[in-house]
Amino acid sequence: MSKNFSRRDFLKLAGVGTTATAVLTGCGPASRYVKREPYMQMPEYTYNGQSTYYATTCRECAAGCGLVVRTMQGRALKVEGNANHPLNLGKTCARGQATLHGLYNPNRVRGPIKHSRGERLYASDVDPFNGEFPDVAANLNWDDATQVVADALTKYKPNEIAFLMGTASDHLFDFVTDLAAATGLNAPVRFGALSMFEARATLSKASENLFGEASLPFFDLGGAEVVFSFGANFLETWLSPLAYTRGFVGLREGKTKLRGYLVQFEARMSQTGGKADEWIPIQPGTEALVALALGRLAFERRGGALPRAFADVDPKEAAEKAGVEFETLERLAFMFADKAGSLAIPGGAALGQSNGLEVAEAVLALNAIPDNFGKRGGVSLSALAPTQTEYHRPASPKEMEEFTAKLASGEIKALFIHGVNPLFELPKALDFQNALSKVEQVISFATFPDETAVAADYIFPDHHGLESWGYQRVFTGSALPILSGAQPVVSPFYDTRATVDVFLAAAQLAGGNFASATPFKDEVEFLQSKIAPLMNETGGHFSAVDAPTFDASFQQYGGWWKTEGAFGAPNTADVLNRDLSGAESQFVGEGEFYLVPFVSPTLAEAGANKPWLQELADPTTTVMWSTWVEINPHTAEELQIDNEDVVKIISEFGAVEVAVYKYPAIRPDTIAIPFGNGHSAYGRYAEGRGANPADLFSAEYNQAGDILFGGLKVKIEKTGKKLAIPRLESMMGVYHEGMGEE
Amino acid sequence: MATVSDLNISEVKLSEEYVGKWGMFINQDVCTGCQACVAACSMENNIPFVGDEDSGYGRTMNWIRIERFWEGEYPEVKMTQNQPMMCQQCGHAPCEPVCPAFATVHSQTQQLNLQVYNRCVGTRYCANGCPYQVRSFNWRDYKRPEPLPNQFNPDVTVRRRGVMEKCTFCIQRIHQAEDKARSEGREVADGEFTTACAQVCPADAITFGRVDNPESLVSQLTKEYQGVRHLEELGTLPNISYFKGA
Amino acid sequence: MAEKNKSKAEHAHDEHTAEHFRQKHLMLDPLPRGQMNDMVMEAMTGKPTWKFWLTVVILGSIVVYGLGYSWYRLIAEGLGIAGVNRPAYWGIFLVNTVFWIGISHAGTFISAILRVFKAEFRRPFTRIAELMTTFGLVQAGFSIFMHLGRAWLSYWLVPYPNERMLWPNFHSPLSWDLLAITTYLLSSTMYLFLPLIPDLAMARDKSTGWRKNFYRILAIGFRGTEGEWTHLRNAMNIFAYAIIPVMFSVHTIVSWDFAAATRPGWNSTIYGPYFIIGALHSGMGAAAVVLAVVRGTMKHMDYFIRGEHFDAIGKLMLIISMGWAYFYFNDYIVQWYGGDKWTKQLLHFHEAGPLGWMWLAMLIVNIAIPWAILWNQKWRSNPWLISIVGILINVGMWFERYLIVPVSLAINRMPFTWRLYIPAVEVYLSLGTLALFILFYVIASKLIPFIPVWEVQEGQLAHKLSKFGRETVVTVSELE
Amino acid sequence: MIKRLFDWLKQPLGLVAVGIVFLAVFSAAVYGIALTQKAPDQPIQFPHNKHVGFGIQCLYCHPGASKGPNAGLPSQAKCWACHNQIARTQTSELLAPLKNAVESGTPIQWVPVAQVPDFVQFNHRAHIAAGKNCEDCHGDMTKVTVAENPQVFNMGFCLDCHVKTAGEDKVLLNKLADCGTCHY
Repeated sequence: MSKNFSRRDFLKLAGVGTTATAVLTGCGPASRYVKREPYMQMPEYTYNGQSTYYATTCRECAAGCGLVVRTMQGRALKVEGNANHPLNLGKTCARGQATLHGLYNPNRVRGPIKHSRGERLYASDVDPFNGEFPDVAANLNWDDATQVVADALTKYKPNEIAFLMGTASDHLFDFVTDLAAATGLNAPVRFGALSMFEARATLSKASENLFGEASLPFFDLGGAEVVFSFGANFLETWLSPLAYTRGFVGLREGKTKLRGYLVQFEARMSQTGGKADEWIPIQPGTEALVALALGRLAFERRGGALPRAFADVDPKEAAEKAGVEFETLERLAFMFADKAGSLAIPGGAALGQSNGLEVAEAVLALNAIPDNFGKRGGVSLSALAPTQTEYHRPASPKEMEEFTAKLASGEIKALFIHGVNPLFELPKALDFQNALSKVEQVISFATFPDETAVAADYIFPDHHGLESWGYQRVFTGSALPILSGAQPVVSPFYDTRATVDVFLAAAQLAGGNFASATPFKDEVEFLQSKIAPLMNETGGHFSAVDAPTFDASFQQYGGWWKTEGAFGAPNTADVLNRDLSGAESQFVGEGEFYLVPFVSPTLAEAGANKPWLQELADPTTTVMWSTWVEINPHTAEELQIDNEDVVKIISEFGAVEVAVYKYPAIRPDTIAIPFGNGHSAYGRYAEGRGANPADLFSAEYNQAGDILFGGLKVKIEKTGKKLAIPRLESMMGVYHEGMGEE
Repeated sequence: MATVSDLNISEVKLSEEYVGKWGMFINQDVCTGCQACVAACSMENNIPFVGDEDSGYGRTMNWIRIERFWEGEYPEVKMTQNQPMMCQQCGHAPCEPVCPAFATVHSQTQQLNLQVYNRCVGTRYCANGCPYQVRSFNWRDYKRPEPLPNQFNPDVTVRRRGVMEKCTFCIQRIHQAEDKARSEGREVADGEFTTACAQVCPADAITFGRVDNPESLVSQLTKEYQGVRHLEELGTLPNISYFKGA
Repeated sequence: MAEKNKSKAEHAHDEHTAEHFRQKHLMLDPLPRGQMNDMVMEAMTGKPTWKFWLTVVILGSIVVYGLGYSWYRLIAEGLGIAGVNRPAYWGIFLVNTVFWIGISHAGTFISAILRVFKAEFRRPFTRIAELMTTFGLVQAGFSIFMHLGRAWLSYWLVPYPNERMLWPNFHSPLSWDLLAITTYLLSSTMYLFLPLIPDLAMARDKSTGWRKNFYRILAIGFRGTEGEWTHLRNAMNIFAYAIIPVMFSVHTIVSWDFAAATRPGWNSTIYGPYFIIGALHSGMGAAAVVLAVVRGTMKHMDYFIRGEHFDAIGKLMLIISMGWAYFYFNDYIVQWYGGDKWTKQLLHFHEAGPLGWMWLAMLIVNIAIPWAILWNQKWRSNPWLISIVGILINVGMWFERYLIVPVSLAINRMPFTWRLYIPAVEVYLSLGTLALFILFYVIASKLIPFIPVWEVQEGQLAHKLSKFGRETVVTVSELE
Repeated sequence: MIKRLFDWLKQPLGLVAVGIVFLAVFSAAVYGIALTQKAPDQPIQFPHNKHVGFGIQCLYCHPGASKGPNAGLPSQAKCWACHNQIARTQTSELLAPLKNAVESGTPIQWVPVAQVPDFVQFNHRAHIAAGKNCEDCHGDMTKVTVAENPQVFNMGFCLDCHVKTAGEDKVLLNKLADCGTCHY
């Protein structure tokens, strides 16, 4: 070898040669061969390459739809609706479909973690689509974790320990309720942003006032001919969207009669409003007035003595106040009166006004005109789930404020949080952040690294919904009492543990009352004990001779429900024989715009970390991946703001910055912001994206305890910034923007 | 011995006599635009998400989209009926003759427009030919960070950059159903299986089935609602009928 | 004898006329053969100046960045780094392909059609125009491969026997594109080479060192015997006739890429001739620019390339511009009159949309400016003025293709998907092809005799001044 | 500069260097190609010929072939069902990996050799049902020791058989040679 050409150069060349060869011949052996592991013990029911299907329950919202998940070789591949499940009859919504993006989400809590409050759980400030995201590794084992829980149970007095959980009434709620009852712990509190925006407290309070029974009313759209919806966005996220969508199809396609007619009264056209035959943009705050006016006009049309409820209202004045032509109102009222199957539904932002309860009562009372209570095509009370004796609604925001105050006063020393992300879902005005900092020990059982998990001392991650056992009560949407069953469709992907199991183990360690209150080997045994009584009930859709068969069938069918059932008939004796107030809403704030916050139909409260949900186009605006504020184009012109201008929305309490979407179907004096994005944690796809309109809410409540999310007036301030909001639609094709003058 | 010319992969049927095999009926009157079909399709067919920048720039990969327009101005404004738009599986498809590589071919057996990913060189000519604008192109190798790939459907090829793709009428499900039926020595029954979008649709706005069988649900509905086909005037012979609603 | 009877003044007048003709017409201004050969050789072999090297370095770096690095990125990362989207699936790459193919048409037009029609003014610049065909086609080929999503599989478009029963689809205009462009590239290269042989032989005889070897190989032993000339003339004749239909077919097929698609604005039966006239429009413009640059930068070229040539090109440009306008408005009016909803939207979008300025600019530089300037003989004889017009026409023609490809794609029958196209990395790649085109010329100027000396000399032999009555006229004798 | 390099390369030592470089690149290429053709290492030197020789049917260990797309690998339990009755299993060194795997409960990592690319959707069941025998594609396993693939499963191989099967039946040909039969 000459010194000009060293051995190293030779090796380099040879290396290049080999690499080139590997590339040219279609990659080397490393990429050509894969390893395959056979089953250790092939289950009897499967062959390689064949799918196995498991029935379970969707946990993306509290509705409790049944799922059937296709799995193959231990991986969950596709979610479908459970065709036997009476609530959803084989269908799912987009969020149910994307539940796999939760299961296989790249940002999950991978094991028990102890960390200092506020410490991040994954690297942030990284490009969510190309960057590397090192997650914080689990730094505890489950024995230690269990010990922590046991210590918390024993260290503090029972009344210093509290539980905060999600909206769903599920097995964990039952477990904690039982535990609390036996040991004197504080009873668990359930809350979720969806229940806040659905104003469940108002609905059930109205039901109590009118019908004498606190329950969620159910509206049988499918049997109706004319439906007046006062802001209820039942096609999107409202209560049980699948059941109501089915009802809507029934309304549209009633085979024996004419196509049903849907009228939507709301200031901002929701998707439901978009599908409606008529959209009446009434002045926010006048819903009760309009309902009463309609009632009076309809009653007069029918003839007979005017009932007390509608006696005081002046329809002409109401029409003027609501900004509706009197003729329109009259025409609609006559339609309502003339058709046999009329139905009126309260909902949406109208219930979140200071007169929300009055709105709910007035609209519900309209149903007395066709007297559809308890009938097909009318208003009924939701069927109670099996094992349930009365409707147990989640906490209202007002109750959450009380709970927060208890935390802030230091009365609660240990807080367990499961299935809810209060730092995001609770309006900022309640200052949960501060309250949390006053609690000595905060333990989160979050599956994902959400804001509350970040602010907790410990995270003891529960399994993802598809990895866990359980059941969930279906609270509305079907006439049948349903207990929807859940089972793991795949084995846990990470080192997570079922929260019930954690508590069972901790209770054993804690001993005393705790141990005796939880005489179960594990979560499954607890579940079996809970569903065992159903075996002896008649009318179930399957029967079993012994408990194991019953349990197996329960899992196989995805739950237990009766083959026959009926909605509860409300007691309607004096619905109309009372004073109903048509008072207009008092709005909080000095601004000139009514604010309509609505839940993003694709993201809802917890979908922001699922990339395909983010990329789904919003049904009304087709916006993806962000938050926007909808402003009437004429208003925007007056304010000299354009699409994608960032504006500051200022309320009495706070401010958010969002980009403008000029929305043609909104009142000029109203703006709307979707709830769903605006996370400061919760994984790479959610963090730092958009804004949260709940930051604007003031801590003021209507009579039923629901926060005044629909009762705000806000100001708009220009910021001079621009922010592109990705949308599926073409601005040129749909709005003729940039197409030149015609 | 058979030759290429026997394959009829580019055989053209021009007349009204054309009868497809698989088809859909879409009832826009009940479509609520809820996007469940979009999500289901993406989950079933391993469609990548593209992120905020690319999606805002018109590079979403979804095989089905829901269109809506506005009519009139406030307060008389009206949202038009939601219109799910996906590959119409034309009998005489404008995308097919223009592909120089035969990556977009007509399946004579299934009467579908096939997209053969591994043959595609990415000229994107088919997408220009398609009057429905339903083809999506893999502009990049869109990342699906671990462990998201765990949910890949093994029956559907995962596409890489530079490849065109589009709705296949869930051909993997067609094959599965036909294979099952054949193993049991029978024909595929109507409603035995359906596409991901039709299966998930909460409003049952999408119905899938055999359009060459007058007894099938899809044929019945098409007849009952007098379904219309999109851009029929172009002679594309689409296999999806729409009921535009009242 | 009449000659003797001429008065002195008359004689002086004749001399003056002859001088005037000589100055104006290359064909009447013969130089000794050897001197002319030396002039061409000197222009080619002269020692490169620092300006030359600077140009090479600048162009070379643009090529390396634009065609090398940017293309590598495009292949490695996918077309996402370009600006294409739904519905503008085709962007600048296709614009450039059409543009470069268009440019390449001028070469064939000048050397083949003008040769066939025996237009004598063509003689000094057929070579330069022919080079444009070959160099332009190379850029077109590059552009079309850049545009592919999986360029590394482009060999699938070539028909080759295989066990998989797989063939390219001959229904697709793109398949024919590939065949047409390949055919055109091969035949135009051949057609470039044939007239080059005598000049290469001349260069071989006049050079030393590596150049001698280089030209010896290229001249394939041409000695200039009668037989060789006969064969060469025959071959050139055949090629000149044969390449004309090839030229027409290429751009017609390119136009089918658009015309065969069911899109508003594309689906037009007049696209074939319209594209060809457009190609000639930009090609003639480019030829004028190249001629002016060559004349301005290379030695002795002001002898070979004179005002008369620009004048002739200018006339052609004017006529072609009129032809282009005719076809454009023919297409436009029929589309407009047809009244198809979407086509109307598209036409409106062209005019009033965000790129309306481009539409207007296209009409101004393609029609108004040539018509305003080229009618005047003095103006069109000015190399710099005509090259500015040439550049403007090329910009205009590029705009035209831009309007046809991405802008028309933005508007389709699904208004929900309408979207504008914003170019990204394609800009670098386009600059790369432009730089490579110029670089080819720059390098070729040092390797290939730019002037077909033998053709010029042949022409000069055939031309003479004759006097019919009082009129002095140029006569051309038939040589072949 | 370049001239000096050329001059250096022209001298004998330079020529040798060029030769070595050429040989190195060439042999690397050959080696690379050979690597891709070689059967991969398996965790167990599984002799197919012995098992087939005992008269075990293919479908006994790979039952999926008659039921669905994948033939599948036998579960360890299935291997063990026979092997734990064979005394040699306890002692044989070659079988130690199996014994260890079963006892420790770790799956054996086989490297499949008969593969088609990701974009091919192959279904064993249809082929078995059509009367194809395993050896038609996988070769005679009585002659194979450690698994190797007798032929490259490329499109020509598949299509050849499909076209032959179709024969003169045009309808069947259009079905069997339809792109969508395998690619979707």
